[in-house]
Amino acid sequence: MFGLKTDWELDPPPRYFTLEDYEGGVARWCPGCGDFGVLTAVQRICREQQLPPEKVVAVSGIGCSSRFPHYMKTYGFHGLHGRPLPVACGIKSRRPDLDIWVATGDGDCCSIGAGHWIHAIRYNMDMTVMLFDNAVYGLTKNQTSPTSPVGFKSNTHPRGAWLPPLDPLQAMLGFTNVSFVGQAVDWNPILLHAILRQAHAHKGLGFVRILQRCPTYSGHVFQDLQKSPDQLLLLTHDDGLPMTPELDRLFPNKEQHDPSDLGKARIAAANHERIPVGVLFRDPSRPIYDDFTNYGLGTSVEDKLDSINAELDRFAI
Amino acid sequence: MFGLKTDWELDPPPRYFTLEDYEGGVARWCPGCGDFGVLTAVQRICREQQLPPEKVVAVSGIGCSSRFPHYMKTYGFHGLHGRPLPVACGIKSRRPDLDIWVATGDGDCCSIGAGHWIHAIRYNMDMTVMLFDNAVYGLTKNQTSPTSPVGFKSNTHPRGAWLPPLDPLQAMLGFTNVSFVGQAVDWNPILLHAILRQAHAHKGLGFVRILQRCPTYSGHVFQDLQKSPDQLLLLTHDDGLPMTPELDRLFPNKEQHDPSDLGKARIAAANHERIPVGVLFRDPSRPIYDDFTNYGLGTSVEDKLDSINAELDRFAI
Amino acid sequence: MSTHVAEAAGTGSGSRTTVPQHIIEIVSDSGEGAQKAGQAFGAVCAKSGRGVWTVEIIPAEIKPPARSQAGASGIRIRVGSRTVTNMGDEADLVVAFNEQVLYGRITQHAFRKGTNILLENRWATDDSPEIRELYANALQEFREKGFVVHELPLEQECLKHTSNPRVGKNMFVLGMLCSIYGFEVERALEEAAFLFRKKGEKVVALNHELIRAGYAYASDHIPIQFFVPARPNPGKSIVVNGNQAVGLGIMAAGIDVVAMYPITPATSVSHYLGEAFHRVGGLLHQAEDEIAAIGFAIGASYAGKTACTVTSGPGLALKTEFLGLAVMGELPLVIVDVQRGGPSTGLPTKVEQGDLLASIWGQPGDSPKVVIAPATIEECFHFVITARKLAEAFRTPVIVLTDANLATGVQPIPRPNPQEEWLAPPIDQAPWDKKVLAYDWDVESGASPRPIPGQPGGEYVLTGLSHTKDAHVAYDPDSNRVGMEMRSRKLAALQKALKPPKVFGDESGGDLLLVGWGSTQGAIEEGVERARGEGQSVSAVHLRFMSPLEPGLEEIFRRFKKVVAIGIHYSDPEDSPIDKPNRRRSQLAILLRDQTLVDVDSWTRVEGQPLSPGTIYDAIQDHLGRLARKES
Amino acid sequence: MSTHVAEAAGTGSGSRTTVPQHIIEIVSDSGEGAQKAGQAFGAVCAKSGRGVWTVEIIPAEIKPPARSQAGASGIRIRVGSRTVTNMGDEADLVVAFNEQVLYGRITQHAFRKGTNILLENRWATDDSPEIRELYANALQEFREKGFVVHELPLEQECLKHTSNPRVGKNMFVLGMLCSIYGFEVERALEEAAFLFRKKGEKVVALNHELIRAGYAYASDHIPIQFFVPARPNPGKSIVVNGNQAVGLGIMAAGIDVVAMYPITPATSVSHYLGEAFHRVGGLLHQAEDEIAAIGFAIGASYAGKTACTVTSGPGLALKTEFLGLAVMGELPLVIVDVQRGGPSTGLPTKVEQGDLLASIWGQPGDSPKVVIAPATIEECFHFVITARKLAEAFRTPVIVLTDANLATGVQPIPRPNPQEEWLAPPIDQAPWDKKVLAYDWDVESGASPRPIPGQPGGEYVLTGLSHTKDAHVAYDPDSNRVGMEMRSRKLAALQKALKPPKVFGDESGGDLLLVGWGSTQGAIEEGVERARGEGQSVSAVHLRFMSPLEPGLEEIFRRFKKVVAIGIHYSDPEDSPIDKPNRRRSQLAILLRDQTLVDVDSWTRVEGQPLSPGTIYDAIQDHLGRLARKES
Ligand SMILES: Cc1ncc(C[n+]2csc(CCOP(=O)(O)OP(=O)(O)O)c2C)c(N)n1
Ligand SMILES: Cc1ncc(C[n+]2csc(CCOP(=O)(O)OP(=O)(O)O)c2C)c(N)n1
Ligand code: SF4
Ligand code: SF4
Ligand SMILES: [Mg+2]
Ligand SMILES: [Mg+2]
Repeated sequence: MFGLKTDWELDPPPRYFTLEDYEGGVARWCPGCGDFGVLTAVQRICREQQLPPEKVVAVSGIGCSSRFPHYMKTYGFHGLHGRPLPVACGIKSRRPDLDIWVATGDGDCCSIGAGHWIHAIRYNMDMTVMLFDNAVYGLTKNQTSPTSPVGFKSNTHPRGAWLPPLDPLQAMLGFTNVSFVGQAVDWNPILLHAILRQAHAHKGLGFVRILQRCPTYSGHVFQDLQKSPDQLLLLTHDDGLPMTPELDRLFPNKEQHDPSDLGKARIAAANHERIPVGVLFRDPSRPIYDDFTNYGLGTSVEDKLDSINAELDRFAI
Repeated sequence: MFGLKTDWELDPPPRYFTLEDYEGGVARWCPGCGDFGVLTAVQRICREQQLPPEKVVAVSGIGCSSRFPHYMKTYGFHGLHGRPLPVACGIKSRRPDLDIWVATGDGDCCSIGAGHWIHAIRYNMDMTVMLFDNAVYGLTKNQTSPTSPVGFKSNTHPRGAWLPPLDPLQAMLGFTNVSFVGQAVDWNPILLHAILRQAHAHKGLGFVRILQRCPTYSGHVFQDLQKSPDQLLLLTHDDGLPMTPELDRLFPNKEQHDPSDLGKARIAAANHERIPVGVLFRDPSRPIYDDFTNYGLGTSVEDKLDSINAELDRFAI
Repeated sequence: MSTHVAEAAGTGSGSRTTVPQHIIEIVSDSGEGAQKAGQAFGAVCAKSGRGVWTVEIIPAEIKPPARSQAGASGIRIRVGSRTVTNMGDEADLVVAFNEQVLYGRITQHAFRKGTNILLENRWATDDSPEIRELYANALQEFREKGFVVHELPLEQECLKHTSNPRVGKNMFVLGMLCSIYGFEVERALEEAAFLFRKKGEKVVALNHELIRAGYAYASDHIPIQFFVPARPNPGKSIVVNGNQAVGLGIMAAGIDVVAMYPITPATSVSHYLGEAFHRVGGLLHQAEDEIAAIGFAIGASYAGKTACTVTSGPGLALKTEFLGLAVMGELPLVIVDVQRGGPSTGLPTKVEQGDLLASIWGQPGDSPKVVIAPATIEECFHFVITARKLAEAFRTPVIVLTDANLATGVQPIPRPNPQEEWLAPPIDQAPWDKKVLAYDWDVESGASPRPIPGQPGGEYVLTGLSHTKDAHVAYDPDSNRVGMEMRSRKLAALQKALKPPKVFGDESGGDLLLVGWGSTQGAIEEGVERARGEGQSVSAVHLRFMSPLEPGLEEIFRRFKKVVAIGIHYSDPEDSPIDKPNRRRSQLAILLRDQTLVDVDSWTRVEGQPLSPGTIYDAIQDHLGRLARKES
Repeated sequence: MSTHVAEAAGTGSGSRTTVPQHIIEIVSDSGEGAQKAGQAFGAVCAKSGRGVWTVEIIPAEIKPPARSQAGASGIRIRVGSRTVTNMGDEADLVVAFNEQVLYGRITQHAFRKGTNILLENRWATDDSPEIRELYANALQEFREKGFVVHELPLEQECLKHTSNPRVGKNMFVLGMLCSIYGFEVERALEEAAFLFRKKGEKVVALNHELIRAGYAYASDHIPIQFFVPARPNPGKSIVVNGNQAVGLGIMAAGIDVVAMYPITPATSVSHYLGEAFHRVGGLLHQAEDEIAAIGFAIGASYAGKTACTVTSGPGLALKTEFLGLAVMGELPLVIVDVQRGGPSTGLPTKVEQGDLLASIWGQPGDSPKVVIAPATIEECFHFVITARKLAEAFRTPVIVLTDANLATGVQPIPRPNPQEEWLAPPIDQAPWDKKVLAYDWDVESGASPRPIPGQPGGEYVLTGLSHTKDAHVAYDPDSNRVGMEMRSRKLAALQKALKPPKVFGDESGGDLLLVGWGSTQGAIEEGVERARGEGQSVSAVHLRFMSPLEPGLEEIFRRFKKVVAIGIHYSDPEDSPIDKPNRRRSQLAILLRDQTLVDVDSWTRVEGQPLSPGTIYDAIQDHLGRLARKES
């Protein structure tokens, strides 16, 4: 049969990867789109960690942000709207060697994909998930998203959105087996990079919600926030996002926040005065489904054959 | 065209409804199934509230518990697995006069229906939702459900469930616009009835998770709990489930719990020592989507025709 | 100034060439206002009694880079002295804001030898040598291709009136076009006054100045002038695209609830409804996904409200299970599927007719339902009303298949005259006669009256399980069989009520019959007309009812030597390694072959483009040629 | 004791009637162990070299009330001196634990005049007068129907050995059956020893005692004795049902990941895999829903692991969108659809073949994929292996359509001999030759090599958007067309590799040809055989490849005067108001008519039951009769 090969070959000579090794085609987002910054951050982390490009898989759904895989020079899966997480889990299930980055939008993850979101958090597989939250449906040209603020005028709600916006952080911190929740903003590359790096280093599902500017359709939503960093509250901790002089300078408001405490994380997420950024929650001890799904990976063809014959014999007469 | 009628006729003579007026065909659950008790509780509430049977709609998905509508002598919608909530919201959207009861299972609501669950909570339409949580897939004969405890042996996990069970309460208390969360057990009819009545009286989506015995497949899961009511913690409050001498007698452990405080509700739900029963959270001030969806309900045919003509004229040349 | 222009137009300056129809394009980077200018020009044409079809040229990205081939953004306006039914073949005249976007249009085969191209020439003197070179090369290439390029100092002229010519030049072009096609400049001024009415007088005045300047410039400097005569008395008209027509149809059909999830190219139906639906007291619900959208609509329908869901291919896929429930539970429901390129995410902004069989047979188990397909923008309006009527009469879901071509095409259509009876709500709250069962099927038609929550005595449980007449779950052989028969019977009954389709061309038969459906009617009939004009024996039949099919097809087909199904969906080409036994025919051909047992061939295109009369004409030549070879 | 028995069996006590095959049922309330006894008896028959088919009789509820018609629970065992391929027609001998459950079977047409019924008679003396009356009435009714009722003091006899006869009487019945059919009692003792091996010696001993008692009782008191001769040398066999065969096939095919969501009647595949899959290192993933299940499988496949998802109708509906993506992205994937009654939730536990067209054409846009249908339990095993092979060879999803009939039928089949090559993983981690593009289509076959994550140099992005050979998103006309051609070509290439199906009966033609597919083969061929035995000119063809269809069908069909598609899916009956132009034919007939243009008729049943040889025989008579009338 086609392309069959039974054994693995590994590439012996050591390689050094530059940023270029992760840079795919020219990214085609609108000028000023927050997605560019996230792409750069991920490419930088890949280089820092010297991830072999062939071992990286960028998985996405459909949306502006879900174009992400096309702009990486790695493997990629640009699938269906709302379904990146099941695909990513399937990829990871039997390939512990692959490094999975999931790009998903607020519509993709929190609307059509919400059912998978809950369950992917519960599976807690070892991957990094980036929620590009621009509070709008970008690709389909300006419809209300579940995270659009009340009063947000879009093509489907020209007189303003009516329902209170879904808060991804508070939701996720209620999901069973949640193990890492961070929040960043696209316009602060230092913070973004630092949090994504933490999420990536986390063993389990590292979920980062990124407040992402969409100048084309929802520019006003984060405009104030961008201008006044004092509306943000930086959460730092030695076991979370460690404080650095740079971060210290960038954020007028900060707070020590121990990310190992789920109750405190929920309180931090529910903060109505300032928007928390940083690592809200981290529990590396949560079970990861990988430990279950990897079972039997190394079974040899001979052993399989023996077991199948034994199975057949169980039904023999 | 068939059956068209443009005006409403209302039934003038006052009627008194007995329990029988709500009792449909013989309920066909297994002997000892917890579903019976819930059915009885709902029928009792219907009678107490003297809900005209033609104004009651029981909506369900697929599962043992979703057989519920067939056993009511009201209108009913026994739809698709996982999808009772969108249907219920659609029914309610333009029929404020109808009284909606949703019966859903742990698989139906928390697995295949999880995406709708989040969003129905956010829509917060005025209806009562009962999660029959038997920690197993009953109708399909014993598969693991998202709420099955670790180690639970089912036909799909004969060596025991692996993932930590999803906690519907903690999840829901993180969902935006949650307005009423209660928890009951099927084997305590007094508690069950009291909580369902509160949920039903609540303006908005009254969600009650019912720990429900399935003697056929998951009998052991709640066996201890049933025998030792001291593993339960009764939450009472004047603004929640008011204490009664009966409840006082039935529950050795109780606590005052103010259900208007979301933070406290989350803490109560996360209690690992005792399982909380009662009203965990209630906020009658949350916006209900009905207020939006009911817009324009009374528009007369003449006004519609005028508006349509005006619309056509907007495009006229 | 190039002399090619005068030669091509074949006229001296000042003398106007009369043409029965013309195709004009304005092509630009996105955001340069080409579409606004084109729509205004289309309105001028329409209001002056011409037949018009405008269609936007949409780039793949939301904001593609400037001067890129993939970025071609703009509009095509086809104007004629008859009703225009399609976007036509190659353009006759093009205004382009840069040369690179033209390459994008060339890939789409939008131009022919002799196409007049009015090209902004500021790039010839750009600061960047690279751009200058690109421009020069393009100019040469275009001329080699036989395009008649006319260089225009567009921005330069506009700079005389505004400091920001990038924003203003579209109105300059509008003025130019009025001059070229002999419309009074006042018509354009009116449109601009309307367009900019909310921006204040100053803006209106500036744009008026630009229009006048364009008009004057063209009159003085552009030696090509055309005249498209007006249609005889077109009557009261409205100018809409197919999605707006659907939205208006939804309101006129008395539909109370539209539940949807955004998806291109269906979303603009909800954009329109978002603006207007509340004015008729309707509810537009944006659901969390397509499954919830149809579930919500089904709930509303169960509760006695007329409901609709609007989607496109991937959304239709997600609605499959609920569609089956609507069939089984016998709920009236209107599903509008604005088809786009498939399979999967495919070509989201482009046209295809690939959802035909998925609509008819896509649901597991036997799921008879009505599927209809409007052929024109006007029918987009009326078919929604028909759909609602059929849905309620037969207690069944009805799928309305439109496509991206109809959705985005804009044209003047006769103004519909909404009727009060269209709006009558199905809801009835009178006590239910208990002797009537919840599914009291009429064995001739499969129809039955429907109890509505609120009706005392009508209480029943809708279930997707096999059930009896009185809505009780039943697993016995007879109940299952009878239910299936009754649900199927609806289609038999409806089919008996339909008339055979009319033959366009020669009713009595001939060599070749083309069979089309949906948005392709205009192009097919125009292609057939041209061939018939040359004496060829070719006719066409256009189908609107896809499930059930209109009657009498076999009789019609048998009168022709060859029958070919035409469509914008896939069929295997007839070359190696494809042969007769392994060839996969088009979805329409499959339907027709099953129904008629006539050896219906298929000719299709899946290029994301509407069919054009010219390609149909070519297909006719090809098939007639083959027929002749076979006969000789 | 009734004397009817002796008369009916036509033998005196002690003399054995030899029969080529017999159908036995044990019917009871649920939970009375009828199925266990029947399976054990089936095993005795199989191990003694008889052909066997057993199928469970399943009530609609999980625990229906006792003594109810809807509660009929039990088992049918068909035993024969040839390979048994279906559950047959009416039963020859029935053991019933109460009279009410027999009504449930009568509705299913399970008995005929002369069927021997061995009926527990404790109800005749029940405390409740109501029950006594019901029993007496039933007895009379059954005898009037021509059943040969033999009353049995079942529990009374068992009480001699156990205090809880409700639990023990099934083994008593097992002993009885061994006596009636002339098997040595030791065979039954062996089965019981195995069945109760985990319950301890005491339990085994008690059950042995009951078996011996039943054996002795029957030998002494039941004057009917049959003998079904053994098959000649059936070879090494295993006894499995179709879902176990699928599960074993999944393991033998080297499938690494099965992602599913529970759904009747597919779930038992995962029940079996839940037990066994980890032994071959496989992963069974129970996903949160069907969409996630196929998404997970697709992810695994993308990552180079052989993956499968197993479902039934409503689940298939939910997988529609992802199926389209697998086609577009060209991912190998095996989808097993265990068909059940539809549409919608339909008849969850019962058989139908209604997902044929939804599998082939159910996805919006053109979605060519392979669809195959095993006809036997043995093929359930082998077709999974074929499916994996085709999926990888052509880089395509493959749907395997089985059904509830195959899923629950149990029979001895030749023991498969798994091959190492079946297990070879597709994964390859060697550096990718960069000159080879991600979709480097072979124009003859549409196939292409597939880069797997981990292969340096193979990096590409799988997308559901229209794309080029090198996996780049492309909206141009040619890329879209070429991609569609290449994906379609796979079916043409595969079809060329297939052989025409064999004709069962007369290859050279004749009056009537029945065309079946899937699980109906056994019944159809048995019906045809019977008719041919009577000299009638009827043959049958059975299809296994549904997409593409096997070649040569038209040639075969043209040799027969009439061709009829047979299946367990809906087609309109041919009576008023149905007429030729409005008749909706069966899904199979539609496929065949399109492909062959032969006027293929359809004869189908949608009663939730497998087809039986007798109904096929009747259908043959009907069609031959009509043919004769037409010719005369
Ligand atoms: C099944 C399906 N439904 C709908 C769509 C249309 N669609 C594409 S992207 C999108 C939403 C995009 O919003 P978001 O996920 O927030 O991503 P963004 O574009 O804002 O980055 C929608 C509705 C689709 N492609 N498939
Ligand atoms: C789309 C679809 N998938 C799967 C099924 C099969 N199914 C029916 S009920 C059920 C789960 C039942 O579990 P739960 O919701 O917990 O209800 P319970 O029976 O325990 O009350 C499943 C998987 C179905 N009917 N439809
Ligand atoms: S529309 Fe918004 S999110 Fe999309 S690319 Fe443009 S700026 Fe970014
Ligand atoms: S299986 Fe369990 S949940 Fe279902 S009816 Fe029986 S006891 Fe109740
Ligand atoms: Mg977004
Ligand atoms: Mg359950």
